[in-house]
Amino acid sequence: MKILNEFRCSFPANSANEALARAALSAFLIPADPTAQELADLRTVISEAVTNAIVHGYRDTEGEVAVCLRMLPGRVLYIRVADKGCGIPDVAKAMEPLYTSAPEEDRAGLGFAIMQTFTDSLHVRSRRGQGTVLTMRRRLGVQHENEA
Amino acid sequence: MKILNEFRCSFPANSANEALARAALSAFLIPADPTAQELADLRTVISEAVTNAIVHGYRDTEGEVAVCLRMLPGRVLYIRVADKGCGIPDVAKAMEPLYTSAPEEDRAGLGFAIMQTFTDSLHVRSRRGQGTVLTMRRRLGVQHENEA
Amino acid sequence: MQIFYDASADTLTAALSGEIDHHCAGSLRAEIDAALYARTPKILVLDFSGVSFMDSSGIGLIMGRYKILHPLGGELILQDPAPHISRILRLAGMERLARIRTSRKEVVS
Amino acid sequence: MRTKPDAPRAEDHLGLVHLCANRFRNRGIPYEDLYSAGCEGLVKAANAFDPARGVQFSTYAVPVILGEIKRLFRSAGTVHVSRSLRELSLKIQQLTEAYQKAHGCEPALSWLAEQTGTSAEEITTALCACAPVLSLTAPDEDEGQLDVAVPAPDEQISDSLALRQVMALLAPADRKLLELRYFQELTQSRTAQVLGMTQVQVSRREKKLLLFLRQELLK
Ligand SMILES: Nc1ncnc2c1ncn2[C@@H]1O[C@H](COP(=O)(O)OP(=O)(O)OP(=O)(O)O)[C@@H](O)[C@H]1O
Ligand SMILES: Nc1ncnc2c1ncn2[C@@H]1O[C@H](COP(=O)(O)OP(=O)(O)OP(=O)(O)O)[C@@H](O)[C@H]1O
Ligand SMILES: [Mg+2]
Ligand SMILES: [Mg+2]
Repeated sequence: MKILNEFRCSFPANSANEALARAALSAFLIPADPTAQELADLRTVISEAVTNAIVHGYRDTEGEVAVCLRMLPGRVLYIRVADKGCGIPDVAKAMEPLYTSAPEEDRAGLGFAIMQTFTDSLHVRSRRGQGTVLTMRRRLGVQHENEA
Repeated sequence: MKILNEFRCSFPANSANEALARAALSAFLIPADPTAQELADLRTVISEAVTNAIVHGYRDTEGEVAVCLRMLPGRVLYIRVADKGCGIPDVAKAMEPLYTSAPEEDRAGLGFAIMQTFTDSLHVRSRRGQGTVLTMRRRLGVQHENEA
Repeated sequence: MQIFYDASADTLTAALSGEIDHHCAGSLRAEIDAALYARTPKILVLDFSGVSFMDSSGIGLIMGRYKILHPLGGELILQDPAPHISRILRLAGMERLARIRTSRKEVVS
Repeated sequence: MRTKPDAPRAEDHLGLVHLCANRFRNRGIPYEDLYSAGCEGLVKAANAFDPARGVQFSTYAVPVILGEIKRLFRSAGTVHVSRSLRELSLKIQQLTEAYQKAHGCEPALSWLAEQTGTSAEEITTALCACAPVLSLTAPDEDEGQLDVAVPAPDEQISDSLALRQVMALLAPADRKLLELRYFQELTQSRTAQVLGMTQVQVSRREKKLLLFLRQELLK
């Protein structure tokens, strides 16, 4: 599939950089003039994915989070978030709403459920000890003439 | 020198991404709470560097522009912009204000002059046929307590 | 961008907006030049009040229009740049080629 | 409402709604509204849940609750980002101008964020992505325009840059001083404030620098 535009970035697994990932997403998306709600949805999505990489993938270790954003034909946004952390031993279980491996840290186990609700598709590829790659897609609504 | 934070990104040498580079810089800078003026200066700086890579480095060809942003101790922002394009045959000449190899395109030849004015240091490393790497530093002003 | 022509004053005004970088400079140039050649005004006003960002591509745009106007005895006016745009204009010495003017009143505080 | 003996009762699972609603506290919709949309989802889920499917109620209910919250966002508006940012950038511009008048320097992003009740990130996005709409200010009635500079159209373009070239020879601190004084037109005392110097120091330094510049330019 033709890639209309692509932005790759990477940063240390540091919680301060969650905001940076959201900002990069906003900047990438703004030329497509999404609605405020679409933007907010997708900012939530990338935030959940990046937080998981930082909190779970690199739990107690250091590493890099890599994000790739693509604009595909038909106003489809593609998001990939990858870490080289610990990996997810049982993906099906991890994706169950309310499942969390870190309940003692006040995690609710809602991240995957939220990502699924706010995207059209979500794929997880994970290998124990090798890391996790999430890919998601979401089609934006049609672009209206601006009524400003 | 200790790197407090680092953000690397890359994107196709497409003029639409000049705005994206500016946005990434803005987002990276937010935690340092710069003044609007500092932000405006540094947005101009990165815009000049990325535009040069796209316009001159990859003139009539395709390629990737790589940007690396670092926050160093003492509120020093480090910016590196690299391309693997044609390179600059004579760096000293290229840096002269008003020198441009593309006057027919309404280029003013001011990019380097602006980068120099708005940063504390600027280094250019370029090899014919191999590309160009620009590194710049700018120390941000002291952070004032907000007298809101 | 909006372009107005005031026949009585022989003035062409182009109201620029958004971010002026290399990406959009080409289309701005084409639009302004089309109006410029159609009207051959005495005065070209570039209104910067809606411009949020400008780099050297904007300076190139101004210099290019100056090169067209100047031999014809025309005058160039740069109107209402925001402070950080004004800074770039001066840094580039644009006040030597054009009048930089502001049409706004001071903000009432 | 059907009540099967083993059907879940919505009221036993209100905690799920709180969990979900909590995640969306920062999206500009009052918590009560999030919560009540979530409750609608919970009731729907309780009614439609089929224990024979062999999944836990929470597994089934969470996506339904989230879906209902998502609908709330959808109906909250289809305003395009470009428009809301434009409004924000107008506010920023007004605040910046007022701050500059009062303090003689630029406000920090955090201050702007505080004043507008948004995040620094939204501020930068607004600064990046849109044209500040001008005008806090009506145009002068009498067209009394303030000329910032007089035209000198016969000067060569390159002359104007001589100063910049020479300025490049200066130390960064000195360049900053001249920039504040001549490009930003701050007073000596404002400049002193910004650079952490005294006004007398600025005045002396400036004299020296101007002398140097003149010599260089006349070389
Ligand atoms: N990148 C990752 N690397 C390793 N494990 C992960 C990764 N992402 C998710 N997991 C596992 O999947 C579980 C579920 O993730 P999910 O985001 O749904 O919930 P959570 O992160 O635990 O809680 P919440 O997102 O609500 O704060 C996590 O608890 C963790 O065990
Ligand atoms: N990344 C690069 N690769 C190859 N050549 C470059 C690169 N950057 C700059 N140059 C050369 O250096 C010259 C000067 O660059 P500078 O940015 O100062 O001016 P310009 O780009 O020509 O005009 P302006 O920036 O004012 O639009 C260019 O004209 C080009 O020949
Ligand atoms: Mg999570
Ligand atoms: Mg340039």
